[in-house]
Amino acid sequence: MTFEHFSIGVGVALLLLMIPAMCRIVMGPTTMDRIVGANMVGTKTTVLLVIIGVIFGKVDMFIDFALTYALLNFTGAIAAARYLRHKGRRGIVLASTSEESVCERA
Amino acid sequence: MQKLFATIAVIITGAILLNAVEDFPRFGDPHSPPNSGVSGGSVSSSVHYLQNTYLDTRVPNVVTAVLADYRGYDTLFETAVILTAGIAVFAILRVVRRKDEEESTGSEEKACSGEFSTSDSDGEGRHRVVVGTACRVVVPLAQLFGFYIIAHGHPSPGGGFQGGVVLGTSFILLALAGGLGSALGRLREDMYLRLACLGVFIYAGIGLLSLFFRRNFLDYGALSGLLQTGGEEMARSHGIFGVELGVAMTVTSVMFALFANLSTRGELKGGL
Amino acid sequence: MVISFLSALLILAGLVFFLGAGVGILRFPDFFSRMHAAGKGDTLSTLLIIAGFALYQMRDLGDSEASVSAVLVALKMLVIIAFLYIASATSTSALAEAGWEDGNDPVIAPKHENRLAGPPESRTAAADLNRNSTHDSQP
Amino acid sequence: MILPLDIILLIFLVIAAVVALKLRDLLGAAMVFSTYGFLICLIWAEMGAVDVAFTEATVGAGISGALMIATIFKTARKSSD
Repeated sequence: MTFEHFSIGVGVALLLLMIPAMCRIVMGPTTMDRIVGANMVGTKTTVLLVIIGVIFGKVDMFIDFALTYALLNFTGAIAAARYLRHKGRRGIVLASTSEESVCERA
Repeated sequence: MQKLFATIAVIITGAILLNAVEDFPRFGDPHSPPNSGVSGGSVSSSVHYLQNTYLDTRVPNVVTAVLADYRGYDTLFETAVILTAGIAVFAILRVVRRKDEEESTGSEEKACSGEFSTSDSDGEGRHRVVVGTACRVVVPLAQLFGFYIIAHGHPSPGGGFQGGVVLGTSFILLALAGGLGSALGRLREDMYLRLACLGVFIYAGIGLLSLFFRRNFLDYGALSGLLQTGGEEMARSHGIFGVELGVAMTVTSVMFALFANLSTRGELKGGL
Repeated sequence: MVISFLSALLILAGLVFFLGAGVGILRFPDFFSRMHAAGKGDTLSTLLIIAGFALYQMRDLGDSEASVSAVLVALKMLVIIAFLYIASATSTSALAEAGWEDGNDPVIAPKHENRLAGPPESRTAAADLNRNSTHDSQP
Repeated sequence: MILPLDIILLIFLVIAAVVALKLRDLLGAAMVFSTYGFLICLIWAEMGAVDVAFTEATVGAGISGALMIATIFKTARKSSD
């Protein structure tokens, strides 16, 4: 058994272990549970890209966009957090709500 | 009722598309269009490009060479499409206020000073400490990596579009962490509009330059005398790099313009 | 051979931690504890798996030709780990805060009060009141 | 092309697509759609289309989620149909 076969096994195992995260995405009682599951899948995508690079024997090619994923992966999570900070149901009063009213008026 | 009709239409379309799968060429079919040769030649086109790309352009990554050189027209107008999308969003959404109205809401102006601060006019600075600190580490490295992707498009995957998207995302991260004003202080509105147009101008300008040397439009080999490269192949390589720079400029500024206009509905104040 | 064995061991340890994260995200009762399990197990398992592959890249350092590229790839993998540590922790923090804003309440054992939401009588009004102002109104 | 990875990834892809379509909450739908982006990037990578996978990685990880959430921020969070 070579290391490539082992890598394929690791990739399949990672994908199978992603099933709980996919379950959270499908069932998840609240939206936030879905976001947590999506975040988990995103982190594991980085690892899977490295693994696919090892399987193809061209890690130096695949490492670049694993690095891109690692750098940019949290943009979506931060955007969701910023959204809920402005429009969350707890209704924290912000200075920007006055801007909202300006927006509606204009 | 509406949904029922939509479902039926989708099922029929899917059935027709699945039926058309039969007409595809098989894998490795010698008579399929990609394998049947360049302009009646005997070598199949994919093999032709794989064999000749390095000899013609000195670019190891075939995809970059095909996109920016063999298919240069296509990429030029793709860049123009991106610019058009940015201009369309700008034209639909952007709201420009008169001066007197501007003064009534002028308290926001201090956020646009370009300082990367974790406490801006929203008065929620303490909530931004974690995200702001992380972005202070990540954003410069993301921009450096974006330039690496643009410059490294020749030997490895990457190039103008991908690097431009990474650069644009770094500005979006800046806007998410420190408020839109902090990002607009770094890349002002007139700046990004000029950059977007300049990118397409650089691309088309390189093409026009080769027209001046009595060659075809976008035939970078004509620039060998201008660039003092010695051979037409290296001139093509440098031409591809210049074109990638233009694409990256347009994509960076259009991506940031889309985010800035969409998240504030054209006000460029407050926002996400 | 020893290095391959060690890297396989690291990767399998990473898979075990990821299994823990998966069980946690599936079985914990409320959003905040799921977030906890997902964030921690995910980050550590990513560290272990990528460290295992980075170790595997260093297996034949003897060849002068291959070793430069191998060391470069291993260094890039270490950079990936560093960025994941920044990005994953930041997104976990931001998402936990966002989950609170979205109205998720932690599951509290009976006879204990939810200190995050304030005393019970003000919790019903918390939906439309500023959290800071409710805090100030309790002398 | 790696067959076992291919099959599992395609199943996950269908699940993510259906969930992103079915969700009423547009914020959650945007995040699930970013999962769809991750999975399709993985599929392209394991089919060997490296440049396409790179484009999808940059666009899917960075831009598309942020743009969709920015759009939801200025419209409504709940979908009407």
